[in-house]
Amino acid sequence: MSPSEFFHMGGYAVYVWSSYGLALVLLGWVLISPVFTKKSIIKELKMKYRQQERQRQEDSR
Amino acid sequence: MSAPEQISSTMGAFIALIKRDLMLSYRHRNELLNPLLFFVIVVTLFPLGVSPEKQLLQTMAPGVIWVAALLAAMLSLDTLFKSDYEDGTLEQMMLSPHSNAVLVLAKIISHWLVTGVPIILMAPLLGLFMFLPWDGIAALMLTLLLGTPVLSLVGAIGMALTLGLNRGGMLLSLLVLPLYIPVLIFSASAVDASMAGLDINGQLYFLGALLVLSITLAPLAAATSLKISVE
Amino acid sequence: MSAPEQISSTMGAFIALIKRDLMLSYRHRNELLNPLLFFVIVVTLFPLGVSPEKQLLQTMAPGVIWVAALLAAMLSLDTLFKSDYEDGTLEQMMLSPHSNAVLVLAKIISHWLVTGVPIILMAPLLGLFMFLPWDGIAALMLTLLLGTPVLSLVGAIGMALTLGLNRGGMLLSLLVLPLYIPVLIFSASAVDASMAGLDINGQLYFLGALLVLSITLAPLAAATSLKISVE
Amino acid sequence: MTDAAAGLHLKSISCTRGYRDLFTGLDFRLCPGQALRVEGKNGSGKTSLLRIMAGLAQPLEGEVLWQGRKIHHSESDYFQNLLFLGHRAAIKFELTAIENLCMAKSLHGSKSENGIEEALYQVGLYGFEEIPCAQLSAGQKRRVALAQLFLTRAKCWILDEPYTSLDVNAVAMLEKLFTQHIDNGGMLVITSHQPITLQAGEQHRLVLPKTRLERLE
Amino acid sequence: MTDAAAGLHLKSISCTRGYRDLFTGLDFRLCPGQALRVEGKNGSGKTSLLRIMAGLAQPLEGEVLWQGRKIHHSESDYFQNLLFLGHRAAIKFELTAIENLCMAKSLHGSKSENGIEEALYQVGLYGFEEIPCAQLSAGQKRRVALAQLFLTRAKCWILDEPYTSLDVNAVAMLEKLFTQHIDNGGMLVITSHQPITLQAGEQHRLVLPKTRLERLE
Amino acid sequence: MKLPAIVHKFSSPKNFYTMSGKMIPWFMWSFLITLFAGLYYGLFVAPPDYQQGESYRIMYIHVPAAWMSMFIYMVMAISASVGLIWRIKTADLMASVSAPIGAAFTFLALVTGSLWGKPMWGTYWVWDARLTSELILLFLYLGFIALQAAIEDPRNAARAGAVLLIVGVVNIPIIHYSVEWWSTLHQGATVGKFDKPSMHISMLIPLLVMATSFKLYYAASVLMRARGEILRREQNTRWVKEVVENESK
Ligand code: HEM
Ligand SMILES: Nc1ncnc2c1ncn2[C@@H]1O[C@H](COP(=O)(O)OP(=O)(O)OP(=O)(O)O)[C@@H](O)[C@H]1O
Ligand SMILES: Nc1ncnc2c1ncn2[C@@H]1O[C@H](COP(=O)(O)OP(=O)(O)OP(=O)(O)O)[C@@H](O)[C@H]1O
Ligand SMILES: [Mg+2]
Ligand SMILES: [Mg+2]
Repeated sequence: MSPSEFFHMGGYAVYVWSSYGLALVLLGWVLISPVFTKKSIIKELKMKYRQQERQRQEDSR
Repeated sequence: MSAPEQISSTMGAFIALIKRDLMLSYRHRNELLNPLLFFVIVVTLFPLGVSPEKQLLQTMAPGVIWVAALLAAMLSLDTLFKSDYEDGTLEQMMLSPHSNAVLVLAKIISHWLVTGVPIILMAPLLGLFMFLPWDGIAALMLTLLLGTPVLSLVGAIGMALTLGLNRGGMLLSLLVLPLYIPVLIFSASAVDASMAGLDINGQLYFLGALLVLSITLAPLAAATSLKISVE
Repeated sequence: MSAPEQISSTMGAFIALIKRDLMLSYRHRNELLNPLLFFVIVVTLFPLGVSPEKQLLQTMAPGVIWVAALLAAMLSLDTLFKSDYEDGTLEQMMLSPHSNAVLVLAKIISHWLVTGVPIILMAPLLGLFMFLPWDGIAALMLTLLLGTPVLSLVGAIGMALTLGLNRGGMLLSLLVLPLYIPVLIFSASAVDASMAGLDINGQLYFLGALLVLSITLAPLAAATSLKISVE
Repeated sequence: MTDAAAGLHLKSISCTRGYRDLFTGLDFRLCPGQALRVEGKNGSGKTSLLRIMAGLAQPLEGEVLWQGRKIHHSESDYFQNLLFLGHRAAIKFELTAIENLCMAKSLHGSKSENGIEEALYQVGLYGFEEIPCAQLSAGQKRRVALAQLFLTRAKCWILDEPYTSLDVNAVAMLEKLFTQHIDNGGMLVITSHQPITLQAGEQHRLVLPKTRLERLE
Repeated sequence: MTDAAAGLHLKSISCTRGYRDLFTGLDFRLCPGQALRVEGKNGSGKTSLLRIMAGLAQPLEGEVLWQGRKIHHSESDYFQNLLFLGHRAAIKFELTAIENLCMAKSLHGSKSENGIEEALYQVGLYGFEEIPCAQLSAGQKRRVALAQLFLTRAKCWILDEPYTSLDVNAVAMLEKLFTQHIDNGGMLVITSHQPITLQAGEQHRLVLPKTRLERLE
Repeated sequence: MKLPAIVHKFSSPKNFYTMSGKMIPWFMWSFLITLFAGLYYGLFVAPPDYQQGESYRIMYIHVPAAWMSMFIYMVMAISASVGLIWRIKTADLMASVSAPIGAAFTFLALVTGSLWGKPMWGTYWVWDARLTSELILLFLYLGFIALQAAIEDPRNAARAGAVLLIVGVVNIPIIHYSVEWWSTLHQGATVGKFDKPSMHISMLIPLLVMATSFKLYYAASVLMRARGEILRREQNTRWVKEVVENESK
């Protein structure tokens, strides 16, 4: 089977490849996005804890 | 309190609640008619928006009437728990010594009495208006009789879930419509079948099963969700 | 304050109000999508309730899509003044030194931006889904572009009138739908005509005229009614 | 009942709202014939505590016991003896004062309808019984809700800022009622930013968020 | 402005609500540097009077004048100088305190955004600026609304039970502010069932429904 | 019914966080291996179908995705009930973080199904029972996600979500049996019938490999999501503070 034959998919290329493409993009995004979310949560929490620390110091003064 | 006393007192609260809700609807007499009017208006929009042709209207009739009934029932859900929630009555209901599911059932019943029943009674007229034959009208009324209580019951769950949320109105439709769809499909297909002279027992059994299922489950589910919403 | 200063300060309030309303919608991101979802759901109910046949769906499409848009616009009116009324913001608006009609217009515009615009953008997809040809889709979008602002504007008057009334939601539909019907009829017939290859300028002129009329009149009328409702 | 388990028992209750710790490890026992005044600045957690006591909210940790049993296990018994009035008055604006109280009564499980007019008279609403509550003033609406106190046989009253919108006469009338209730072996939990003067009974004061508890008099 | 017409003038105002006469022939003139305390039992018509003064309701008879002109003819001028806070606080629960105050400011026609954080600090909401107001306690919500008093340049303040839900610190803070406002030539109309102690200015007391008017101190 | 204390201890958020951290790489690697094996067999080794030609290769996405859409829903419903009854925080958490993954698979099944429908049935969409009930499943997922987003307090969100999930379970048998209950365009069960498999073994094996791969994907992905969400929900505990502080910038 030649590569061009393979990509042609017996005339069904549009349907087959768009299915596989969508699956790749969608599932890829669903897999990767929590990495970003976790990073931003950690950043947020770091800021919050720092703020709390400052507040506590102010209170004790 | 002893057990039988407790039961009779719960029955008392059940009846008092139905009575009060009906009285409230009566105080808002003009709104008593509102779901009904909405139902009528939606149905009459179709000859205007689509086409006044007899053949087409007759084909569309079962679907359109049922969609209108469904939307009317859904929109009238707003009156089910909202005002009780806002003025704190719901808190008091949750704090009452009676079973919450029973109280919720009372509210659902009075809701059906003021929204479902008028729709059922109005349906034949709209059927005629859409050139539905008599067989079709009979099937329409039967399906409405079995289906509208399901709409109220399932709607109560959705309403209870979205209650605490600001402007939950539209979220409600997202939650509730998917569950309404089976009712719609079966009812409309029953009316269609009856017009074609076919047997509609299958659909009616299905609707009946849904009704029994939702009567047993919905008050419990709604009561649980209300507890969450109140918190 | 001098006159030009007054005007610029009113402009400031106008923009601040639009910004705030958009921000509120953004805070309720999931509800931002709600009128849209309702629109989609209503349209998808028809193939379910009536019939999935291509020919029939195509005939019904313009009417169904427009009825759905109309209902979505109408129901989303609830978010227009209600919460402002309940928490007293409306009182403060009426007490502000700016022209009330301008402030009301700001609210209407932001309402249209979050309900009308998404509907317009979604319409082509639903048109395809109901087997509408490209001509029909173009006409559909044009009519929606002219028609949905009218729905928001006219709806604002109805909402303002029914505001003080408890559970005015359904009364609202009664007041507003008759005014919506001309928009529906002309728009649906425009889409039909375009599918038949006919000229649709007449209908578009009519819709345009309605739009101009309601832009000039509705804010004033709504502001006046609001004053009454607040009292 | 005056045994060891009688009354309402808070066992090391903690509460967090929106990631903000309000109080932790709160321990307290309210016995018949006692009153508890919950005090604290705005936002210190009074309402949150009262809602936990009434079983309307779950504490983050700890538990609330009634007669020695968790309130969620003895629901029916606790709720028969509980009267909770919060910031929202549970008054339907479309109904008259009498109709509102009728409903409240049957929700709480007492059936007789007499006494309602008497109670309305007590709270100074004579002549307003048959008017829809929408047409009452802010203070009059609160009075309708408070009339429940004259009707109930509940032992445990939990009242969140009951003096809101009330004029001095109404406050005096309430204080007399509270004193009576405690003298008769009732329990009272109350918050208010106004001074409270009860003539009788054992009174405790809980200051939030420090959860400092002290006995008055 | 200290001419004869300055201030807010009530000319033989009568008010009826639901076929019940509340008061008739009320005449009063509030000049710069004066405070008016409206008192009366629950349901005596305080809120009704204040809403008439603010132009939110029409009196049955009589008229309200601002600087000698009917308020409905000088709307913009009157409303630029008016700040009314009623039973409902006009606070959006979804917005933060800062966003709420921003909106209130631009509604009242002042544009600068600075000062808002300062005002929130003054009402003791430091640390709560960026939280949606839904998550504030009853008293904290009221404080957000009251922060407007620190922002406005309005001359005439009409406040209906501003002390509702506020703790003692907040009340003291408000009273200091009121005293300042009057000293600076402002006007104040206020109701409250709690005692009000202002240190300065000319104070009047109006008792409803008798429409008895007296000068204090 | 009471759960033994060990279950609670084992399922504590802290424990879950550390355990899941160790498990993720295993799931990730086995997912990737099965994925490449499945794709290789599915695209290169398996012969074209004698009726459908090459277009049937969509099956290797469509069918596993459709299975996952139902499987994840059931996982959510069960873990939400467990959370509701025994108040186990991690069970609630699993339900709420699974939703986007389930919705993605449902969407994928719908889109690949209609992409397959065009060459096979001549249309992208028909209102038949299987397709409709799958669409309803998507709405259920979206409703659940919207509900979670709308409720601030995670405990309340979990309880409300559990009610919705349990009510929606009715839909799952409808999806599965719809092809038998109503006459539909859609394919009947072809895989489940092992006694008389109506699919050639060389086509069946890649399908099963892909299905395994998708399950592993779900495991890895849900754990990753759960770890982030745990940090947010437990942000007031000491151990989260330590974790966050130790996290390098
Ligand atoms: C939008 C269109 C479609 C949707 C929503 C859809 C949905 C589904 C669902 C939910 C399942 C899993 C059923 C179960 O396990 O109980 C499934 C399985 C399957 N689908 Fe589709 N499908 C669609 C179109 C198609 C088309 C066009 C074909 C092929 C002509 C197809 C072939 C299959 C096959 C072979 C199975 C496996 C059946 C089994 O062994 O259980 N589907 N589909
Ligand atoms: N919407 C209404 N329709 C008819 N009557 C009303 C309405 N609102 C109030 N009233 C009546 O008007 C009278 C005065 O009400 P108002 O709210 O002005 O009293 P208030 O002095 O503010 O009392 P409070 O101290 O309780 O706030 C009351 O007797 C009440 O019954
Ligand atoms: N729905 C909520 N979500 C998150 N946090 C909340 C919520 N409601 C209140 N809070 C926070 O909880 C704290 C306590 O609130 P609570 O209502 O219990 O106070 P309170 O003591 O009753 O105050 P007040 O005297 O003002 O009535 C406040 O700091 C508030 O910010
Ligand atoms: Mg409070
Ligand atoms: Mg008042």
